[in-house]
Amino acid sequence: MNKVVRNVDEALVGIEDGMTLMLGGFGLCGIPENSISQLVKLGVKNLTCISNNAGVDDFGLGLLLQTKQVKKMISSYVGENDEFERQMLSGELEVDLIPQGSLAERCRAGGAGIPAFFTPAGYGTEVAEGKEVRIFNGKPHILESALTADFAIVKAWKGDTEGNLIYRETAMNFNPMMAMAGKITIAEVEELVPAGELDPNFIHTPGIFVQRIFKGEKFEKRIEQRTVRKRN
Amino acid sequence: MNKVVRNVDEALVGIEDGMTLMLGGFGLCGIPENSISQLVKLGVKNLTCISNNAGVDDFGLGLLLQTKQVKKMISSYVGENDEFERQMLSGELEVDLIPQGSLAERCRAGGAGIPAFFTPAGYGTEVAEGKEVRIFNGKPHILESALTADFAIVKAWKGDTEGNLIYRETAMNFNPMMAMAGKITIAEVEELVPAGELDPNFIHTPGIFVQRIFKGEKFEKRIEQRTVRKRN
Amino acid sequence: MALDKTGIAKRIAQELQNGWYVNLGIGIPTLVANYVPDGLDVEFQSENGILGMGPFPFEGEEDADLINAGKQTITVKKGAVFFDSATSFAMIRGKHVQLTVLGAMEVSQNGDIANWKIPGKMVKGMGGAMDLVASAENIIVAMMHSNKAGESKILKECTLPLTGVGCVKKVVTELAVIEIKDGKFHLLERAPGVSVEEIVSKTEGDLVVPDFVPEMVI
Amino acid sequence: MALDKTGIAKRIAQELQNGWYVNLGIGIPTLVANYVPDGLDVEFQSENGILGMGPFPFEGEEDADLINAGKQTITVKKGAVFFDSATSFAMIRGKHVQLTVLGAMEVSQNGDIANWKIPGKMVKGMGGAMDLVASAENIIVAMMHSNKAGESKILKECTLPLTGVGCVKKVVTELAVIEIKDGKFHLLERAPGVSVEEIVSKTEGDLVVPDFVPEMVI
Repeated sequence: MNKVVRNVDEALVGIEDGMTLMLGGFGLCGIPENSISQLVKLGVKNLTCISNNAGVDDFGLGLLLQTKQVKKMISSYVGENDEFERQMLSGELEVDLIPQGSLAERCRAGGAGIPAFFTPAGYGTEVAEGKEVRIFNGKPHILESALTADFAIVKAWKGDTEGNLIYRETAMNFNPMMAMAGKITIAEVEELVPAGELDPNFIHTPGIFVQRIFKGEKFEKRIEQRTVRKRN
Repeated sequence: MNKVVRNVDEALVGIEDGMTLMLGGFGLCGIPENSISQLVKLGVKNLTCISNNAGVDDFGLGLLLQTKQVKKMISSYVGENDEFERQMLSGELEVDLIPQGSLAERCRAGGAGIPAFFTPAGYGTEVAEGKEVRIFNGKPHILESALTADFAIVKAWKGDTEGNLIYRETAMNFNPMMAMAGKITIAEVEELVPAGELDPNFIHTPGIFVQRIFKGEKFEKRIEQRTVRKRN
Repeated sequence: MALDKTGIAKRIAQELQNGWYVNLGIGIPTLVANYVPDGLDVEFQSENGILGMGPFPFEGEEDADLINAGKQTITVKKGAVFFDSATSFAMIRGKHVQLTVLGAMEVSQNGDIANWKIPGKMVKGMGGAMDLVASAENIIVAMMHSNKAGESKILKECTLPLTGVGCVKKVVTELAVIEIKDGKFHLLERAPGVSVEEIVSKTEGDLVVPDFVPEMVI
Repeated sequence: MALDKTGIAKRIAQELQNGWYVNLGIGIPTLVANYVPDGLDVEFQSENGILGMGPFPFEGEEDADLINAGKQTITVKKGAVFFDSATSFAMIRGKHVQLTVLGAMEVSQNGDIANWKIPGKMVKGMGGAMDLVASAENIIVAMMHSNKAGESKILKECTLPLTGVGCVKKVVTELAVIEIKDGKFHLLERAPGVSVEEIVSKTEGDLVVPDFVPEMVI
């Protein structure tokens, strides 16, 4: 089933003001760079963005914050971003902070038709406020609900024309669960190959979860914390 | 972290009467053949076996039924097994039938520290009896609990010394979730390779879930329904 | 003339739409894969962990690791994917599969289905059927209009233990295509040469019959 | 003399046991990886999706796709595995990780920990910390005994918003190794040359001090 669209313009058709988007990535690693640039170009506003992080001031989701296109962020950690901080403290930006594991599981649940599940994470903290608590095996757990999005935008290493995706190293992170949880899922890939070229035993995201796929024009793949050791 | 044990005898040390075992496989595909033979040899009794199917009379879990080592089966489908039918109808064998998707998800939940989740499967049927019902998005769901086991026994295609596993084709099935849900997980593999030989991007079961791994002596890999087409 | 199993499969194949992922149950539903209309791009999912199923293998090329949910040896098409059972039911429960076709022992006019258990007889289990019917938005039942004892399987209420409630949208039998809507059966089409009277007489549930009932085109 | 950060990391490294999978938080905990005792086989898990982390890359060999949870470029050891975030937290929540080491702003004598939020200041988020502390059976906190204002961080009750309740088992600071048990702090070891009096004076919570408090051997 051919999912290929020609370019990022075609890929993002239908994204409108006020929609909820999921965006894959951890820090600046494995983020859909080309789609984020296109979102800036489109100028869609009042977005709710579900993403583990919020980028940095001049890269990643930080770009959408600069242009004030984001109404609400749903994330686990939003440091390293001055504009974010300013908007958050001034009340321009709503922020919903979620434990990282609960965020990942809630996205998976959304894609897997599990409306809610119990987790111990956050019990006894402000994260648990207003949530049902139940004891299992002598330990309190809180009920967390599924997350879904109008569009999920993920970044993969390679993809085929059927929308099957593989990720590289830790650039996988949130991308597979978000790919499952989008009403429409858009994948931008570094390399797009014909169906049959990827080994069917080793696909990370089966194409059934992906509605549109395109080869990204350019990947900067910026490094956030360059840590190295000296050669002897 | 070296998880290699020398053989099936060493791999199954500690399995005792009355324990709960998970066994991977779908039909006769991807079942831990060597470990099942060893269980027969060990003669451990009153086992509770969590396995999608129950094998056939003379292969797979059917072997453990012949020797009356199983007290209870937790499965989604148990056809193709006359001895099973006899024991079930005579009341010798307890059987807990679970929708296949709930079985898979309950095993995953057990391995993932999710004590319970809601699913629509089984609502309005006898499967829902005694279970909490709750409406999400206008649709009734039932609360299902996690499954775990004293030992999970899985079969993989290749494994490395760290316990990392890859499966082949549809022989994957229930093996990955069960590998997560065992207090002790034993993997039998067709090929055992040194750490570093498997591509870290394409591991199906990370070694953290596996406590013991060994190369199976012999794999019959019997076919249950041989369906073919004629060449023109 | 009443349809044979192949005819039922052919009629159901006409329901396929381009771009659909489809799960076919064991028996008649499996045959549907053989009659996909030309030019339609559909993919078949099997709940044991495969997307992109192909036809049976040539003799001598069977692979014990490659089976469908009916445990039959199969092949894969280009672009196929293998995955675990949890991911497979994530696809099903998460409504990523657009059509489910399965067999049934009974269907009721509010869309209930019974297809897994006959009290007093050997129970083999529900397999993936309960997950499929609870989640699929589009379920077609492929079955014979009556059971072996000659009793209608298209009922006001199911008498057997249920597999799912209010889920079936359409039934295709050897006699008719019937839609389920507003708590009633609606006769859409009749098999070539089969009379409306015969269908009515063999249907126990409330059947709405329009003035004109077209013949199926197989 | 009070330990430096390296000293704290070295002391915590002594807690490692053969065969353990370990999650190290950002800051001092990360340093623990540098002091694994010879002959011990431990694997480091990072919640962004990696098992089998190695040291930082050589200059020029950084890979943007290969980072740890602190977003630092890293390398992998033989036998490493990459996986998605849901699987990563399945490992953590499912208790497959034997030890979690993380920093804290406050720890209370019943094992509560606060390390993610200061009311009125910019909140960056809890990241994976709440999942880690809620599930880990063995949590060691690595931190300074007092905050920058000189106030004890080892308290009867936390004053900051909690990250988790009743979960911390051990605290290693620049002054002491303290166990949390039965709702109290228990002084196990003191840093070389640091007096019991200094530790007592800098500990706000109830501290049980045995007759003999050995010096750490670093």
